[in-house]
Order: sequence, then C-alpha cells, then structure tokens
Amino acid sequence: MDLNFTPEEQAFRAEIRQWVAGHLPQDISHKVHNALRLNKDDLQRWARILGKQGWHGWAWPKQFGGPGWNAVQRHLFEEECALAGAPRVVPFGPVMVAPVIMAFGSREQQERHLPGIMSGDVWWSQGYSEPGSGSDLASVKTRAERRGDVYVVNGQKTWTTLGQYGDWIFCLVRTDPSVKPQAGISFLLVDMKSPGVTVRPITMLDGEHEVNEVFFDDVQVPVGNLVGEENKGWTYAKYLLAHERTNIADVNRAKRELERLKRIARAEGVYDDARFRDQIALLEVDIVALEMMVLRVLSAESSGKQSLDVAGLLKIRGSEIQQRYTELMMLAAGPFATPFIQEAMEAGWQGDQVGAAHCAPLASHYFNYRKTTIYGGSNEVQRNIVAQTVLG
Amino acid sequence: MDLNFTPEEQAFRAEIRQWVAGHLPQDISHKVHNALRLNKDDLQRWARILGKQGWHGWAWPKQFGGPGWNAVQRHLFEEECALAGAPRVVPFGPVMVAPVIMAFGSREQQERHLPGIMSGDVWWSQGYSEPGSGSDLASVKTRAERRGDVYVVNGQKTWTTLGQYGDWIFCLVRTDPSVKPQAGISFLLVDMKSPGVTVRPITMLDGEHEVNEVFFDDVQVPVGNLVGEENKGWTYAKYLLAHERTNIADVNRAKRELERLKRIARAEGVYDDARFRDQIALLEVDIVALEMMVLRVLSAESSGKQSLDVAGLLKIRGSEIQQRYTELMMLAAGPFATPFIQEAMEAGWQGDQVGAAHCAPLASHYFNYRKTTIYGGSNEVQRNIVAQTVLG
Amino acid sequence: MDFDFSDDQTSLRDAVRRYVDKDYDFEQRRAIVKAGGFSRAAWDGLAGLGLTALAVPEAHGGLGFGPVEAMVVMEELGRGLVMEPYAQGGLIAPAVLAQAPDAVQADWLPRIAGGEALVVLAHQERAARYRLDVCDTLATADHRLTGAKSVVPAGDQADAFIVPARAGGAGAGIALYLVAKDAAGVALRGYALHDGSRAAELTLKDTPATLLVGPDRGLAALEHAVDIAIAAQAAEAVGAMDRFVALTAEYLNTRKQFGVAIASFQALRHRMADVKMQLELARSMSYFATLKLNEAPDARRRAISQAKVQLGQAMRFVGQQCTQLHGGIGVTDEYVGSHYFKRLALMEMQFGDSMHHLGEVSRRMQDTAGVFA
Amino acid sequence: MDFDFSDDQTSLRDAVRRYVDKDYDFEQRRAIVKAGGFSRAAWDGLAGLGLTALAVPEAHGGLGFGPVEAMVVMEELGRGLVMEPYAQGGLIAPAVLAQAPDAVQADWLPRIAGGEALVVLAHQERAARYRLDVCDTLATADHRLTGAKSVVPAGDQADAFIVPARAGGAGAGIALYLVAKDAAGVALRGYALHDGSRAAELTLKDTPATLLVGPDRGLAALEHAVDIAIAAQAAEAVGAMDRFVALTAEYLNTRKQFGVAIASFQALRHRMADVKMQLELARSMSYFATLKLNEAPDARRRAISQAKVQLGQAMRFVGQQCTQLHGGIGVTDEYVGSHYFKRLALMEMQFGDSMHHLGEVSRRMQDTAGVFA
Repeated sequence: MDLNFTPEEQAFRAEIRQWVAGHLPQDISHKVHNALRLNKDDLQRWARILGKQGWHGWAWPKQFGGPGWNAVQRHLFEEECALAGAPRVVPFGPVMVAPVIMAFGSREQQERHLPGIMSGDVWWSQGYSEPGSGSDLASVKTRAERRGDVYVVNGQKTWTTLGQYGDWIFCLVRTDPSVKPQAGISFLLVDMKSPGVTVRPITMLDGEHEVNEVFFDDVQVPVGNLVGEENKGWTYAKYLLAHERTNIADVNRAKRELERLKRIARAEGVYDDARFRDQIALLEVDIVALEMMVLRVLSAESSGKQSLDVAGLLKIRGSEIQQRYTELMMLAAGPFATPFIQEAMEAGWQGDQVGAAHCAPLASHYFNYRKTTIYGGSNEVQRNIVAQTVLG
Repeated sequence: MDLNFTPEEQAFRAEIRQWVAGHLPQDISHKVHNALRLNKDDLQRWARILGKQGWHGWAWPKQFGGPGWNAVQRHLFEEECALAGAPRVVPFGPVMVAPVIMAFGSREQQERHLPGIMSGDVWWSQGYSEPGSGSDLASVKTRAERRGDVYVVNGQKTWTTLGQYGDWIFCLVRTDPSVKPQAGISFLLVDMKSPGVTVRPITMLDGEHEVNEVFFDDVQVPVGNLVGEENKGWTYAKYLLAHERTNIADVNRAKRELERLKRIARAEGVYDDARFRDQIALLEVDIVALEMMVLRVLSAESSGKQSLDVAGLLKIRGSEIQQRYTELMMLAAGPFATPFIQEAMEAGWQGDQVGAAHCAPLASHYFNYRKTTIYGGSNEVQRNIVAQTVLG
Repeated sequence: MDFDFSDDQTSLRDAVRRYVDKDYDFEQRRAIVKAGGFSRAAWDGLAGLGLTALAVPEAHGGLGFGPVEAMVVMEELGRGLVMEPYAQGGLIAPAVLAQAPDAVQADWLPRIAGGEALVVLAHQERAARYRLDVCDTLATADHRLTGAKSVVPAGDQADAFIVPARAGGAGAGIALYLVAKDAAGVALRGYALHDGSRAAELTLKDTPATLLVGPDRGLAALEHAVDIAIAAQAAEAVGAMDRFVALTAEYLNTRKQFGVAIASFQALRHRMADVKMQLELARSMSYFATLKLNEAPDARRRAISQAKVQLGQAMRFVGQQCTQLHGGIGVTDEYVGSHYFKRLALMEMQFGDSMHHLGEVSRRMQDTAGVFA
Repeated sequence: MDFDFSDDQTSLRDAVRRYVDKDYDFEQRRAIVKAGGFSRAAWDGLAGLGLTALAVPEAHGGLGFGPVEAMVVMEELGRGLVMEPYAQGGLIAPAVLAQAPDAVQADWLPRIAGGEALVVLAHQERAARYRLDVCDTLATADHRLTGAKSVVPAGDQADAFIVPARAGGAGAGIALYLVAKDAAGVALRGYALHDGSRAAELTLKDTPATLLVGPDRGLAALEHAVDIAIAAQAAEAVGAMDRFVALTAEYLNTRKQFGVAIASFQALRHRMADVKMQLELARSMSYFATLKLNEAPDARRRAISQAKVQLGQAMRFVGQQCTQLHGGIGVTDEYVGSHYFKRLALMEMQFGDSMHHLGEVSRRMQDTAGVFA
C-alpha cells in the first residue's frame, strides 16, 4: 500500500505537464480558468492539437493508433490537462463510439472512422436518447428498415449535445419491433449530412444552445454503416456505457474549480467569513475523499487484484460536487451573480460588468450544472444500481 | 389573520399557568428540567394531581367528565405543562383507549373504566404491536377464541411501553382468521392481572427498561370486555390512531429542551463558538417553523374553515427535532457525555460525576430518542402518507 | 390566534389570481422577458386592480391595507412569476414615503397609489454584500448625492429611487433620500436578470435629492423597508413553490418510464414528501414574517431573519428537487418549471442569503425561543 | 500509487479476524461488558497474536510494522467491536515511548511488546474540550505532577499513563511524562462508557513521573499521538460500519412487511445506497489518514482533520440510518446492531468531533487542494 506515484509515474506526469504547458493555447486555458464561453473552434483546435500528438484518443490501445497507456497514466494525463485549464474533450468520438468500433466494427469501419476521430477532424454526436426514453434507453422508437443496400431511418433523437457541430452520429435504432425491446435494436453510424437529417436547437435554462433534437426523415444509411450484427445493438450500447465511465467523477476538474472558488470567495470578501469558509472546507474534504475513491479504483484496475464496483458512487458524488462548487461560487457573488449579460461571458468583452468580471458566468453555470445529476443515468438510477450491489 | 391569542385565550393560559405552578411538585419538575429518571411514582403522582382537577383527560368532552376544552385551550394547557416541566402524561389511558371507549364502548364499559383513567388510578397499556408486525398493524396474530362467556386469548404483544406498571391493556386480537386481515380483528380490554398474562422486559440500547413483551397464554377475558362489535376492531383501531395525533409534534417540549440545550452549551463553553451556535440557531428556526405549523393546524381545527392535513409532516418534523436537540446536547458535552453511570441519572445522587452533572443523561437520551422516528408509524410510513396527499 | 383569511382577503386573492391567469400567462410573460423584463402595461394592470394603492394611506388616496393583504397579493404574483417589482413600488415605497415630510408625501403618494409613479429602493452597493450599514454613497448638507448603487430593481424603468446615503460625508449617519430619475447627474445602465426581470446600475454625481428620513432614523427606516421586502418575498416564494410543486406532482403522474407513471416510484414519492415538508414550513414562516412585521424593531428583525433562513432553505431545496424530478425537460428554457427554479434561486440571494440571516439569528438569539418569545 | 494489501498484510487481517470471530463474539463480548468492560484475557489474546509487538521497534522486541498494518488490525477490531484499547496500548504508547530517553524505552517497550504492560494516553482535561494545547496539569522541575485527567481509556486497568503536563508550572510548555499506576498520589475512579468499554478519572497529586518528551517537543509529540489515534480510529470505524451495513442489508432481505422483503422498497434501497456512499468515502479517507501519518506535521495534521470530518459524518449517518432501517429491533440491547450504533456515536466524540475538525480544516486551508496538495 502506497499513496505515492512511482518514480516512473511521476516522470510520466512531468512529461505530460510539460507538453500541455507547451501546447495548450493560452486563450483557451484563459477561458477555461474563468468559465468563459468556449466555441466550436476552441474545442476543435484543442482536439486537433491532441490528435496531432496521437492523444485525442488517449485511452486507445496502440494497435488503433493510441498511446496504449495504463489506467494510472490515463488518469495522470486527464489530471494534467484539467489542472492546466484544457477543455474537456468532447467524448462522443474518441471516448464513446471509437471503443465500439474497435471492439465490434468491421476492418473497413475501423479504417474509415478511427483516424478522423483521433485527428479531431470529424465531429461525432450521440444518438441514444429519445423523447420519452429518459432512463429507459431500451425503449428506442427510431425505426430503421432494411431496403436493399440501405437502412431507411425514421424517428427522433434528443438531448444531442453539441449536435449542431456534428459530422456523424451514432444511433440506436429499432430494426425488429416484433421482439422484446432489447432484442430488436441495432447500432448504426449515420452521416449527418445525409438528406433527411435535421438538427433543431434546444435552448437550455441558462439560455445556451448546448443540446439538440435530431430528426430522421427517410434517411438512407448504407448497410455498411451497421456496426456488428443486426439486432445486437443493445450489447454494443451497454459496452459503450461501460466505457463512458472513464473519468466519470471528474475530480480533477473539481480540484481546479475549487481553486477558482477560493479566488472568487477571496475577491468577494467571504473567504475570511467563518460561515462561508466552512462550506468551502467541507467541499474540500468531499473532493479529497472523492479523489481517494478514484485512486482506489485506479489501483484496483491497475493491479487487477481487487474488484471495486463503485462507478455509481463516483457518478453520484462527482455530480453532487460539481453542483456544489457552482452553487458556492454563485453564493459568493450573491446579488452580483444575478445579472444575465450573455456578452459578458465571452472572453475579451469590453463592456461594463456588474460587479467583478468573475461574477458574470456564475449563475449560468449553477443553472447549467443541474443537468449533471440528470444525465448519464440520473442519480436516482445510479442509486438503484448501487443498492443492487448492496442488497442484491 | 392574527398571530396573537385572544384576551380570553390569554386569560385561560394565565389560569393554567398559575394552577400548574401551584400543583406541579418541584421534585418532579426538577427531574424533567434536568432529564433525570422519572419513576412510576412520579408519573402516577402527577396523573392523580391532574385527575383530581379533572384534567388527566384534558381532551375529554364534558359529558364524560372532561373539561370540554377546544383545540386552542388544549394546546395552551399542553404548552403550559410542558414549559413548567411537567412529565408527559402517559397516553395509553386518557389519550388512546378512553376516546375509543367513549365512541364505541358500552355504557357499562364507560362507567367502569373512564373514572379510573381520569383519576390516574388505573394504569393502561397498549397491545397493538406484535413481533414482526412493524408498520403492518393489521397483521395481528394474537388469537381470541370465543368459548361461552369468555374469549380465550393466546399470543404475544411487544413494544408495550411501561407495560410493567400496567393494570389493564387494550389489545387488537384476531377473532376471525378466515377473512382478510383487517376484517377479522376485534378490540379487547384485558385485565393484566388475569392468569396467563406475563410481562417480560425488553432492555433498550440505553440500558433502560421502558418497553415490554406481553404474553397471553390461555387468558380468559369476559365477553363483556369486547369493545363494540366482534371483528370491527380495525375500525376502532384506526379511530384510536387518528386521536393519537394530539400533540404529535411535541413542539412545546422542544421549546423547553431548546432552553436546556442553550444552558448546557453555555456551561460547556460552546454557546459562544460560532460553529456550534449556528447549529443551535438552525434548530431554533426549525422549532419556530414547527410551532407555526402547529398553530396553523389549531387555527384550522378551531374555525373549521380550512382543512389542513399535515399530521404526517408534524410527526416527521417533530421527531427529527427531538433527535436533533438530544444530539446537540450530547455533542456539547463531547467526551463528558460518553460515561455510562446509571446512578448519575437519578435525582439527588451524591456520587462523583464525570464532568458537570448535566452531562450524565445526555448520551442515554440521544440513544433513547432514536425511537422517535421509528414508533408511532415510522417516518418512512409517514412519508408514504404525505406523498399520498401530494401525488394521490 | 387565527390564520383564516377574511372574505375580503379571499376576494383580493381571487382577483389577483384571475388577472395573472388571464394577462400574465407563460407566453405573455415570455414576451415581456423578450422585451427587456418590464412591462408598463402589466404595471398598469396591477394598478388597475388597485394593488398600487393597497399600502398607501387612505389620506393619500390609498387603501391603507396591511401586511396580510400584501402577503395575499405577493403569493399570487409569485405563483405567476410576475416580474414587475410590485413589492418595491407597491409596498416598500409607500412604507418609506409615509415617514417623509408631509409635502413629499402629498407629492408622491397619490401618484404611487394611482400607478403613475414607480419608486424603487436603490440600496445595494458593491462592497456591502448584505449589510445595510455599509454605505459609501455620500450626501452633502444640501442633499446632493454622489455614489453608485447596484442591481436596482427595474432601475431604468423607475421614476424615482429611494437612496440611502451618508448625510454629511463619510462616517456620518445614513439618511434616506428620494432621487428623481431625471435629476442632474443620474446615470442608469439597465440589463436583465437571470429570472427575466429588469435591473440597473445607478450612479449619482452631485445629484440633487429630497430628504425622506434623516440620519437619526435613516438606517432604522432602511431596515424596516428591507424587512417588508423579505416578508413580501417570502410570500412570493411560497406562491412560486406551491405552483412548482403542483407542476411536479402533475408531471410525475403523467410521465411514464418502464411502463408505469414515475409517481409510483417510492424514492420519488418520498422526495415529494420532503418537498411538501419544505413548502409547508416555508408557508408557516411566511405567515410568521408577515404577522411579525408590526412588532418592535428587535423582535421584528429577529423574526424576519428566522423566516429568511427557513425560506432560503426551502427555495433551494424545492427548486433543486422539483427540477431534478422533471429530468431533462426540467432544465430547458421552453418548460415553465425552469423559470420557477431560476426565480427561486435569485430570491435566495436578495436581501441576504440563508447564511447571512443565519448569522443574524445566531447573533440575536435569546434564552427562550418560539413564536411568542 | 497502490492500494493493494501485501500477502503479509492479508494474513495479518485473516489472523485477527479469526481471533475475533472465535474469541470475541457477541456473547463473549457481552460477558466482558458485564464484567466491567475490560478483559485481561482478551488483551493477552491480542498479545498472543503479536499485536502488542506490532508497532514496537525491532530493537525492543517488536515487529516494527507501520501504519498500514495498524489499519488492517484496527479494521478487524472495529468489525468485532473489540473494547480493549489496542490503539492506545499497541499503537500510541509505542510511538510516544520511541521518542523517550533510551533507558525508558528499554524499560517499557519490551514489556509493551510482550503484552505485559498496558500504557495509555491520559490527556483529556475538563476545560480543554478537544484542544490539545489546553493543559492545566502542572509538573515541577523534578517531574512531580499535579492535576486531573478525564475519561482515560481503560484507566483503572492500565499499568502506566502518558500524561501531558506543563513543565515548570502554568504558562510553561507541555511535556509528556510517564506515570506508573502505583506511583504516589495517583487516584483512579473507573467506570463504563456507553459502548461498554472502560475508562477512568485520573487525579495526580505531587506524583513522581518520568519525563518522556521535553517541553520543546511535547505538544508536537502529543499531536502526533492523537493523529495516530485518529487514523487508527478511522480504520476501526470503517470495520464497524462495514459490518453494520452488512447486518442491515441482511436484515432488509430477511424482514417482511406487507408480505414482501422490505429490501424491495425503493426508498429503503436508496437509503442503503447513501449508506454505502458514506462507507466508501470513509474507507477512502481511512486509507488517506493512514498513508499521510508519516508526512511532515502540517500536512499530516491537515490530512488527519480532513479524514476525521469525513469519518465523523459517516459514523453519524451510517449509525443513525442503519439503526432506523432496523426499526424497533435496532434500538434494543439484545440486538448487536445497537452496539455498533453506540460505538460509532462515541467515536465521533473522541479526539475531536466533526465540528472541531472542520474548524481545523478551515484554518489550515490552502489555495490548492487534493490528495497530493
């Protein structure tokens, strides 16, 4: 038992740190450190910088062009990126669909899609959720009917994050309505430029356009875009969800945001107020405990000697902590967090602020982060899962 | 809308206050104010003092010898007794079985039992819970078979509070096992001196003997002790449970105990510690809010103009507050609350204390009060009931 | 002790509710948000109901009603998420102006009662956080004011401002002044708040003003004004929460997952029980705040802080949980629920958040406690 | 970074668990409680396993093991609710004595390792609450001590005490002394604690003592000793909670209401998920405390306080909720669960409760945070 990283791991961390310091554009890290708005260019610029280094798919094995890092190395990479103020990598390509293509896709699909994902050139979207599906993902209604060499897709996906930028979308579609829900689902890759695909924005409570509805109206998808076997899609979907768990607790970002909370609290004069400071202290304890839990998982993954099934706990606690730091930041600013001046959330805005510049995005972020206990399997669903591990 | 009591109500309060000041024995109020152990004599002495005044059944209508007070008057009486340090009236006689006897008992039963309850001479116990019944009270297994002029009772009751002192016990018994659970229950009054009744103590986690198991082994009960009709007992049981709600929030006692908490915190040096004091302040807010909710119920009962179905909320919040003040008292004493010296909880004990004398009963009370969220319909059951009112 | 509403109060409630249902539904509200967050027509509508006259003394053309009527109105405005600053213009302004010299009263109160003049409190300063005794705005002996006030409700729509300033320079006592919108040296910068309502930054530079309450009673009058605001806001929050809880109950009974209404899941049912608890505690403390408004300052301030602690907790819990219970739809702009959530979040930070008022409760704590302590 | 236990550590765990299962089951424990809360036979049993030698340097007949082995042992003792003060006699005493003059070490450490001498820390004073720098016990220049110490673990069973006292009178620095049980002027009054274990009031009157650590390092040594105690207690609590959670899960799966196992009720399932969360956070922070024990004092103290905050919350939540989930049986003396509850409640108040350590975390907070900060 040892809390410290090995000298090799520390050297690896130093190498990553140095590389990130030399390659992460300062205008981007400035935005991240100040919670200013990131646009498509920011995200894609960073994706391509990573891609050039072969790290946009940092969890990929070497055979598919990834660095082949182990769990600890992946964690250190994620931590160094987060602390340096890198944007979160948009996961739909490199973290979600890529592992499915590697595991179940054809050689052709692998050769066609993986390079574009790694390079950051091709933007992928996720087509899982549907109106009314909620936590019941297997209730897929979007139909795909085989007609010769194509599937004809009709239906609707929703909550498609950043789908407005998407080049491709991976979808769960129903190919056999006659069997029980899980058995009739297929996993399809769809070019979003296909005729019949329409993306409509959903405005969120903070006024931002972050998610979308995607409509499919007689969209023709070549049968070559079917991943694996027809009607086996649910298996692949579950495989994907298992992989999505990487970095699910997001504790590295929490550490960075805790530092920002302290800066804001200091500037607003509440860091030395015992009552407010206690709340920061409690959050700090929560974050250290979460980080220890993440490290335990890493250790278990690395050694393979113990199994540690706490993904549900990591999701619940990670999301609660995210919500808490956005809440405390907003409370630190108080009345000065209440103005809604969207331009003030852009980097370099020269207009008049209300209060300090750091106040502008705080309430928006608090509102926005309510999603974290809802998406990715709501915390209620996660509690069902955790209870299952305790009670059977 | 008016927060103030009417001049008549205030005069009533003054009258009660004066009477209590003149009649509540100081040795008893000393014990209550310092959470020292109350024995049978203490409880019965106070019951008889009330009984002599006709107030042991303070919620009874005049026709049965009660004072005929309205809801506000009953509340003021309860409040004055609580604040003065009177013991809680043992409810099984005057609050629980008496209303059932009044509503459903025969004239003979009323004449036989009510005077002894009012006078405080006859000690009643409750025979509702059975091993395994928990919140499912209708799962009564204790059998009563009619044989001529008697019911022969066999079975077991449990959690019988202070049953070791009981003269009589009211019981739910199964008289018809062939129908659905609720339909085959009868309500029986049993003389605890009858042959075949055995009372066995249950020691609680604080080491106290507060509850009992009561065994019935071929106990012969005259049919004249059946209340109302055979197999209609569930109706009477529900009626009783509805009446049990009186003073369910116990907010008056909470106010008294909050004062004690402040005294203890001051003596232990934490009243001026901002962190501890904040916890007292939060509790104070909770108590004021609970009291306002109780007053709203009183107002609704008095005027009859609104209906306010918040009994579940009162039980939940009242019990949470009781647990919280015992917890804070214990935390105020800290290490000095950890010794378990039972004699130190007796009034007048001259032995050496560990820490201040007020420390001795604190942990015991904290432990003991865990029951409050379990008994009287657990808080989980109460939440089911509250949810029903909101969601149907 | 009586919490029944009188027939007149019930009629008042019904009238306001009818107005809100008809003239301030979600779509009409959305149009007002889009237009900047304040509608003069809506203000006229409230005036048309007599609400702007409600708290104005009868001698000045008002109805002379008290805190209970104000509470009834605020609950209904909260239920409808009405953004126009009724508590400011209809309750606080009359209360402060009633302490002003007679001529000022005669000048302003009838116009306030008639809905022609909107007067709001401009007290928030950058360095003050929630403390009322921190005030860097200075007044000269001849009542010329220099300073800056932040997040003034409907600031660029108001006709005049009630402005606390130190009478005679730094270190002097706080007096309250009336500043007309078009007075010399007034600069306003308007913007929207996150709940869709309107506010502004107000700067004063050697601006002529009218003395309302002198430095001997200025801070006390400001505290009283803020207490009125907190009581009003408590009622508003109760109205908003009551509606949000009802919407959530409706949603849970409609929405199906795994083939059943999600209202059948016990974990969600218990959450709703907890939400209902917070709602009823909040309602109880809204009554408490309202019925303590006319007490002596010490008792009043303590009661108001106790109420705000309870209300602040309730706003946060009910807002967050009702949002959570809706799932994805709950965090979209198109669904009315998210607007309740945002409004509740903002209200917690107005006039002192829960932490601030907990500090006040702690500071003012006495040996005895309870509603009548 | 590696949280696997070595084979030796696993063997150690198994050995302790076997011992506890066999020689310290609930009935055997009950007999010890009845006999006063301390069993010399049980202590000998622990010594027989080599546990009293565990933390003693090899030079003095010990095994020289470190914090991880201590953690492994404490978890198992916690799981079995073992009342004998192993952390005191087996971990703290060797750590403090290792800083004593050579002759003292040679005198005591071998006897501690062999289980013949039980030495405990007697630091709690009436006025100190949880502060270690409050000490009214005074020592003369020739090491004669006068003062009183409270709630000394197994005080009337111990052979000697480690006693902090001001070296040279009031206002002087705190030094640590060894006081033998039979020294002149020692008075002991033993009693049981609520968890069934034993403690005593210790008074010293001009009692001759041996200097262990001088006033230049006495307070630092005391802080280190208490940190060892907190880390040990964290592991003990994890063992206790782990077992209590398992008992509760078993109960929910067995107990039927309305014809079904109550483990099927979603509200109870979610509560168990919350309990499991607290357990795993606590376990994580128990590791953290243990692995930070050898850090520099500042980092160590901060980490220990962070751990105690988390552990304190977990002890309370897990204890209360597992009790609640059992219903009536959970609050009876005959059921083992209530003994876990009481033990957890007492542990929160030993060596500083959650509020105290939150204050320490707040005070020691730095700009950066995290496991490696």
